[in-house]
Amino acid sequence: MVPLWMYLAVAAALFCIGVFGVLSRRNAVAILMSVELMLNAVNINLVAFWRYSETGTDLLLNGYAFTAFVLIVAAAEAAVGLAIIITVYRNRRSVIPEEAVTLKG
Amino acid sequence: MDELCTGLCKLMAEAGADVGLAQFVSLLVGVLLVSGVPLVTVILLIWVERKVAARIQDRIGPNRVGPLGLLQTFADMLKLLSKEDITPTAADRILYNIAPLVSFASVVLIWAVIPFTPFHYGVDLEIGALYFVAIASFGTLSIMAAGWASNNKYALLGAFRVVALLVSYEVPLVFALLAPVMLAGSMSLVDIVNAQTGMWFVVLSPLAFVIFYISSQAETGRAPFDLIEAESELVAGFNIEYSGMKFGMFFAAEFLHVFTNGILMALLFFGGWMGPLFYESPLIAFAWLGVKGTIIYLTTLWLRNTVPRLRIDQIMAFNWKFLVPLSIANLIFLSLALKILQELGMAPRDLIGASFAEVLPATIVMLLINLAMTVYLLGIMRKRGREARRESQAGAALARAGAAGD
Amino acid sequence: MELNAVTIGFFIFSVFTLGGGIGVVTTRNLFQGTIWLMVSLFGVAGYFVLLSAPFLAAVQILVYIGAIAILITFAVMLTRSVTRIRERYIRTVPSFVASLALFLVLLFGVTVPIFGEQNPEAIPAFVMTTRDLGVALVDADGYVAPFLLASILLTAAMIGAIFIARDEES
Amino acid sequence: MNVLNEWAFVGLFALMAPIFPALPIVIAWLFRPRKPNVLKSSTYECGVETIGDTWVQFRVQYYIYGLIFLVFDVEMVFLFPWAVAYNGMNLFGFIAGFLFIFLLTDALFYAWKKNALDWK
Repeated sequence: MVPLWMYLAVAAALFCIGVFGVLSRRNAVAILMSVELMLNAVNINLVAFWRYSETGTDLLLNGYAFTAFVLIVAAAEAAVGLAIIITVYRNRRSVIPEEAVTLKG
Repeated sequence: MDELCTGLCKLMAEAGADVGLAQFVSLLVGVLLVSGVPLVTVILLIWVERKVAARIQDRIGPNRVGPLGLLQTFADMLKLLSKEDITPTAADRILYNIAPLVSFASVVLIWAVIPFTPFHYGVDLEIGALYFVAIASFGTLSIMAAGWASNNKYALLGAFRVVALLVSYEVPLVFALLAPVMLAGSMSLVDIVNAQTGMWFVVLSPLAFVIFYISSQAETGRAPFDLIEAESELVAGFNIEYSGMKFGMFFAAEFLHVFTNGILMALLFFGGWMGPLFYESPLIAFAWLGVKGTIIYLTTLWLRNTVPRLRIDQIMAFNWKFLVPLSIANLIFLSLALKILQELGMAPRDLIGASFAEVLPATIVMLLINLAMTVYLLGIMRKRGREARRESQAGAALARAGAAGD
Repeated sequence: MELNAVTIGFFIFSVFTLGGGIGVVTTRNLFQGTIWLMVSLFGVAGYFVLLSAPFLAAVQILVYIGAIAILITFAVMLTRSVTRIRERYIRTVPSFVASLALFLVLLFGVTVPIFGEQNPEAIPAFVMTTRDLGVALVDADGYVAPFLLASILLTAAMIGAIFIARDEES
Repeated sequence: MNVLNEWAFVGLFALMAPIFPALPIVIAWLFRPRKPNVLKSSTYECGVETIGDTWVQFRVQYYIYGLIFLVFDVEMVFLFPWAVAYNGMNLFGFIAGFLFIFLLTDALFYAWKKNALDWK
């Protein structure tokens, strides 16, 4: 079997790729995709810790169920985020977050 | 495959081969055996499809190459092999070439979990039912990739429509799929078949079967939902730029998918390999599954060649305003009734291995509920139909009056 | 570490996951970016299988490749002038330095301390079935509250997104 | 067979599955004629010259269908374990699942009432 630290290393790398995308991309859709990468890096960690933990039976499902709930949140985030991007695009013809400043005082 | 694998493993290990290598080779042999079934079937299916379509349309169909035209498919294959294969200059070369492979592979992959007999199957995954729904999403993505990579307006538009159709009809499909999963208390396809020893699920939940049947007809892009081939509106749909063998792969994938759905319905609702004498020999069990799957497959062909194509707005309205609410209502009523019966002790908690007599009271109640729902639905549909007819008549009268006034 | 099916699988899925991730942040074309994202998330699904959570793997494929990929593609097509922007990256160098620094912190802060500490053979090979998850989801001592909250969240997300995305004139 | 062994089979299957359709394509690549020219490999749009790029504007209705599908897809993810555990479930668990379905049906009815389900 693969030791735990290898999963953590891959998850850390994936998370940092996501961070790079969020910081450097200008397009809102691309930023959203990078956020999905970060969420998945977290999910790898959750499942890996769940698998390698030796806690009692009470906690046996925590990591597993938590991952499923993260998935729900990721889906909701994608749905609402993309809807906002579409609306902003329709009103301002732009998908660059820095340009959507109507709500700034 | 199970015993065969261990048998082969043991033989190789005894002959002095490395155990890891022996396991790998036996797995590989299993994969080739299981995947051979759909690959051989698809060659025959193309002939069946054309012959049946021809008979329904009062034609003869392929009859030149070989006896009854049986070798027609090979002639077609030779033709496709010799065709020039054009990749448009504007296309995204990599995605354009990968899409047909993924499309075909996503259908073949479903066969990994299909049990042929009680003891012969690729794998009996604990999440079998979820597995084949998940695999189907690769097919959807490949259609989207094909449409986009062709860099053609019609292809992209066709792909969008098809994908919208596919994702819409996946909702009732999965809700209907939940019925057998719930009744069997397992997602493993072997368990689902074994839970039907007492009664086939099509009797326990006929509406779930009807919903599954309709939405799988849509999932494979067959009439009346054949937006994929809406020649009159979209030239040819998402595969317009494809030629030669790559086009052939999209086609073969579609044919195979229809038959695969027939087999899946036989497993989920018609007791799979159950039938007289199935326990005598695996061959008889396999034959029963094949017969059931083929009958369902032939009815889909019949339907395909009989009904006209619907418009996209009608298809979407039918799905979201009729099929989805119906599938949810069906699930709610089914689970409610079954739970009450279980609490009253009239239905067994575990259907796996339950006898006919044990399931009979539950069956009668379920049938009555389904009958009531069907009568109610037919009432609604009659009312809707009458309204629609009145509206269209009024619209036509208005148009006539307008024309006369000019 | 010996070479067996699990380690081979791990390396294949690592290539998928990280390669796909790099594809997402470097490709200029958003549709190709979506495909790269799916390659990456497919790799993550592979990890879930290796970590004996096949149900999560199926769910990962169903939700991401089946639904979110389609949704992102639709959104990309709806905001098409995206392709016309020539300048697609800002702060490339600082972002790269920042994410690299974060990676090193994570690597030396979290991963290296447990390097070689875990003896994987000691982990009990328990098998968690989907039925266990189903029982726990609706158990009063289990996850029934998050289960229902998830439903409320999804309902809210759907209503909100439809409210936002609908055309004003209709 | 243990769980991972089963998945090794699926993994091998997934590796082999694209090879089957790839084989005929490769064979065709060996035998087929190759006489490309500019007209042949131009985009085919009913013989009319292609105008502009392919990214024509799409209607938002596609997105809304995709959105409703996503929400139901995620819902099913939770309904599958619920359905599997259904037989051994007490009334409380059953009602929790029932509420879960009911809440999401609400969202569907909202979309219906707002005419978001119509193909416009």
